[in-house]
Amino acid sequence: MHIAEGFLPPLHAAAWTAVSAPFVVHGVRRITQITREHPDSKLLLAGVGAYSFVLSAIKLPSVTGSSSHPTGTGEGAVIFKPPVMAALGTIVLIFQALLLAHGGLTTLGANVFSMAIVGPWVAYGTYRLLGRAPFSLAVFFAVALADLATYVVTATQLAMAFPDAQSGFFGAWSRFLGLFALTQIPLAIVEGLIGVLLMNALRSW
Amino acid sequence: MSALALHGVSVRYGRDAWVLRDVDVEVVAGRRLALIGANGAGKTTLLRTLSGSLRPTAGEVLVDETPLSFKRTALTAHRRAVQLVLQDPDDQLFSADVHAEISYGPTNLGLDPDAVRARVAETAELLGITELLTRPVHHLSYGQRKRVALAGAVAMQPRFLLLDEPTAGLDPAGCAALLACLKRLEGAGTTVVLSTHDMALVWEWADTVTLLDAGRAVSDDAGNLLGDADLLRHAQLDRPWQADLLDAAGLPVSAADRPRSRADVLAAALHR
Amino acid sequence: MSALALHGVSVRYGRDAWVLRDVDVEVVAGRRLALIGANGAGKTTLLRTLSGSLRPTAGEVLVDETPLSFKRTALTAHRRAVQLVLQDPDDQLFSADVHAEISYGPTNLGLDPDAVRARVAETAELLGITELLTRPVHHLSYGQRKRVALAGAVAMQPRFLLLDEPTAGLDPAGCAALLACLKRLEGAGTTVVLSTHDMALVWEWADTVTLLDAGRAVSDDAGNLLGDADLLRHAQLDRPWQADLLDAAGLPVSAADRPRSRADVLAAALHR
Amino acid sequence: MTVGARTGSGPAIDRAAWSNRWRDRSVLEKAVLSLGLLVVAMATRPLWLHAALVAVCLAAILVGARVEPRLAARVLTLPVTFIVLGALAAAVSIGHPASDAVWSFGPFWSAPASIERSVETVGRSLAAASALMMLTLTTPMTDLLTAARRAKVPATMVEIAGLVYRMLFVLLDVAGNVRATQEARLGYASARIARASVASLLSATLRTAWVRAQRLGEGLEGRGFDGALVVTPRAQNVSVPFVGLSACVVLALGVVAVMTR
Repeated sequence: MHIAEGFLPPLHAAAWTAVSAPFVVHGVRRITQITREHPDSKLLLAGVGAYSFVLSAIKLPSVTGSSSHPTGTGEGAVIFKPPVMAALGTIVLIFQALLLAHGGLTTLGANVFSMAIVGPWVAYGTYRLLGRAPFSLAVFFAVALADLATYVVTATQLAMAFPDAQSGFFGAWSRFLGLFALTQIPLAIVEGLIGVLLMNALRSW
Repeated sequence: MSALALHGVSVRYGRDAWVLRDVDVEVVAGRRLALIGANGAGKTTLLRTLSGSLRPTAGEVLVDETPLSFKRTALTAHRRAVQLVLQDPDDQLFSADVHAEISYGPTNLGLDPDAVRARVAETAELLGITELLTRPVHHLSYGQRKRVALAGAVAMQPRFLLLDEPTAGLDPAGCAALLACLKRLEGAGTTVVLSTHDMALVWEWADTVTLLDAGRAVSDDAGNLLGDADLLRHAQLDRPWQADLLDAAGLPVSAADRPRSRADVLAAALHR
Repeated sequence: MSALALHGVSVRYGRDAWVLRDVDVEVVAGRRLALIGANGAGKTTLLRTLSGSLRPTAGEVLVDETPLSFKRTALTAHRRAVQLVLQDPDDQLFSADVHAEISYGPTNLGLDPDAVRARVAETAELLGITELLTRPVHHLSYGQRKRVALAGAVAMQPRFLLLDEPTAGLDPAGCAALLACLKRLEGAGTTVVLSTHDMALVWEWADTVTLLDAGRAVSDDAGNLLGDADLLRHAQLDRPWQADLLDAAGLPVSAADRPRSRADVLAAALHR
Repeated sequence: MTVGARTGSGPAIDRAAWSNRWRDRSVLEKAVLSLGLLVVAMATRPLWLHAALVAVCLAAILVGARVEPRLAARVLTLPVTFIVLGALAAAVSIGHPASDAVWSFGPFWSAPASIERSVETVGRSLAAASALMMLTLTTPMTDLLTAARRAKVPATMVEIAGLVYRMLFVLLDVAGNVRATQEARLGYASARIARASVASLLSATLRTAWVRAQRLGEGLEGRGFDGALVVTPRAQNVSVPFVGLSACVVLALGVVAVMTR
């Protein structure tokens, strides 16, 4: 779920950019290091980035509206580790902002934090925690929880920017959570199910 | 008589130029139709329109003289009857192994598992790929992948099979094997339409030819159309060598009973 | 005499079967070499070995009779002299910007930006794609993308240009335009090697033919090799129709001064 | 026929970027105007000034760059759903209405400050989105990437982004074709079948991404690829009058924005 261009007040936009920057810089260093050792990995990373972008253009079944966040960051984090996804996810989010008008430059920091940092870390952490569980179960929870975490973070970011006149942050938070629950919870479940089918297919070749 | 047809079909993508303009095409059951035209003339678009996967901007797709409504149930029936195989097999193969790929359509038709397995075995037998069934798709050669993609469509047992450049990239032996497959399918009652750049193949194979030139279509008996050097030149195509040879030998090219095989053409031209 | 050659080259990928076995090939400057063989016979592997992008498991790549050392500097020099264009342009085009794509090689040569731009302009002119320079690759047709991929190699001004199936997927007009381009390049001193399934094209174009059959190579004058029906049949290839026609007309097929163009072949066969 | 891309495919913004009248203007010219107005939009408070900013951007897009109006309209309305829904959620409180409530209906009500804040947010968001779109609708991605390289963005990231941009069209095409094939074989007839179909579509697309990337690597190796993808872009002249005029417009609106805060 992308926060639209200009939606966050200037201070919030700047703050989230500052929060995300170190993660992205670390990811960029990591990628630079990897590509120096293996030049061909540049092409593979680009392939994964292009894939992630293309997936946001594919309509998922039984969900109203298409998923607009870079799908596959959860699966990507399991395969490539979160720092790489922070940098790669940033590229994909910039492409979505520029080519699809999903998100924007001023909200890039906030969107990177929810989708390219928190999402991948939750996916990776869940997958590692469920290391002894059946593969399908671990993947399902990794992907679904990453989706849910992304959505909770976005609601938090909005609630911090727009606290309720009376009930403050928590009033606004429950409202933003409720507003997007309608689309995001079914989406998380469907993506989790598809993530399992996808990772099983990947393992088979 | 015609079983599958386009009537007054025009197609454009968004606000780009028209790809097809007021096209009429008739696919007659049991007659081989070859679709020819330069790159970008609209061949793939025409095949997509026939298959129901592309709704024309204007005009109608007719099945047994009934216009296709593009409603869900009508489309489902249409897709059972008409299958399209794309040029690049990699645009079409989406399963991990060959068996899964071929069984996809029959499973969606709602057949029970045993019937699906029987259908897959039968299709693989027909196309000579039985020994590939247990192999992963990405380990196959280009020619093998083309045959598996074809098998996925054939397993639907369509009345009409549309093939976009089926011989492109195949070696002569691969082409011969493909043509033999198509002959067996025709024997089982399937009508085949194919598009190709290989004019010599069109001469040998086709009964009827539809020529696309900048979005407009001309159809005729293969002999007549392939003999018309001016028409072909205008469409940026070459005449098949067979037509040139018969012409140079002073023989008529348009004859409905034209010699088709290479041996027959050579015999006709040299022993006049 | 030979300027680029393989000597006793064998190639296998990992522990799979041998793709090339003890192959000798000579590319003589100024002579057109066509590479033929069934799908999977090793044509692409042979071209990649010649280009230096694949190090053979055994044997040597010779440039002006000096074995290639596969050290960094030697490889760099080799790539200035030998350029390979792959069959599928999408395997080669890494930039969406046509100008940037063509500039890649010259930029790596260390030319200054103005010289690079001049080289790009000149190459585009030569291949007739000047109007494509400002268009994104994803708006180009297949034939146009093939020409851009070719331009990327030509911009290196190599002595040897290796083309893998350059005419596959092109319509007759596209083939004719490509052959005209190659003729201009030959005029500028480039030697062209191409692989193809189109036997009629080989007859018209080639001076020398190398036939690959299950990893083994046979080279001969084009007339001799294309006339040898047994050899071709064993390699799962067809004889070109020109050879069949001359043969049927009782004319020798192996002649070094064989009629090449369609008109000449027909004239020779019919007015014997 | 064409093996790959169908002409005219891809995102609408991309099509506009390659076909408008400002296409060959240098990135610097358009960036000064677009990013300048984006900063002004963020600093602006009154709605009328946001409206004025949107008007300036629309004039640049429609009159200056001659982007086709229907295309521009479609693109400009893309973020509207989020903006409207989000602003509504920020404006409406739930619970017992406060004494200064502007309106109330059951448990729903709004405080004047919340409404004011939402109006400002909608204005800021629309103005900022239009400013950014002025750049994206008129500038091909390859030009932006060249500019990013000049601006010292790490070369590795610029090169990966360039490869992503090239490959995404190849993948869009394959994904579209696989989807059409699956539909033709009745793969979206029920929710359960559809889910399996989407999963195999996704894995086929990923496999294509992987295979394509490997083959591209092999293709580049033959051209001397050793890690870097340095190219020479076309020469672009910077129009000083255009930059000057843009700077004046941005500065003037910026001064008004600061004075009206």
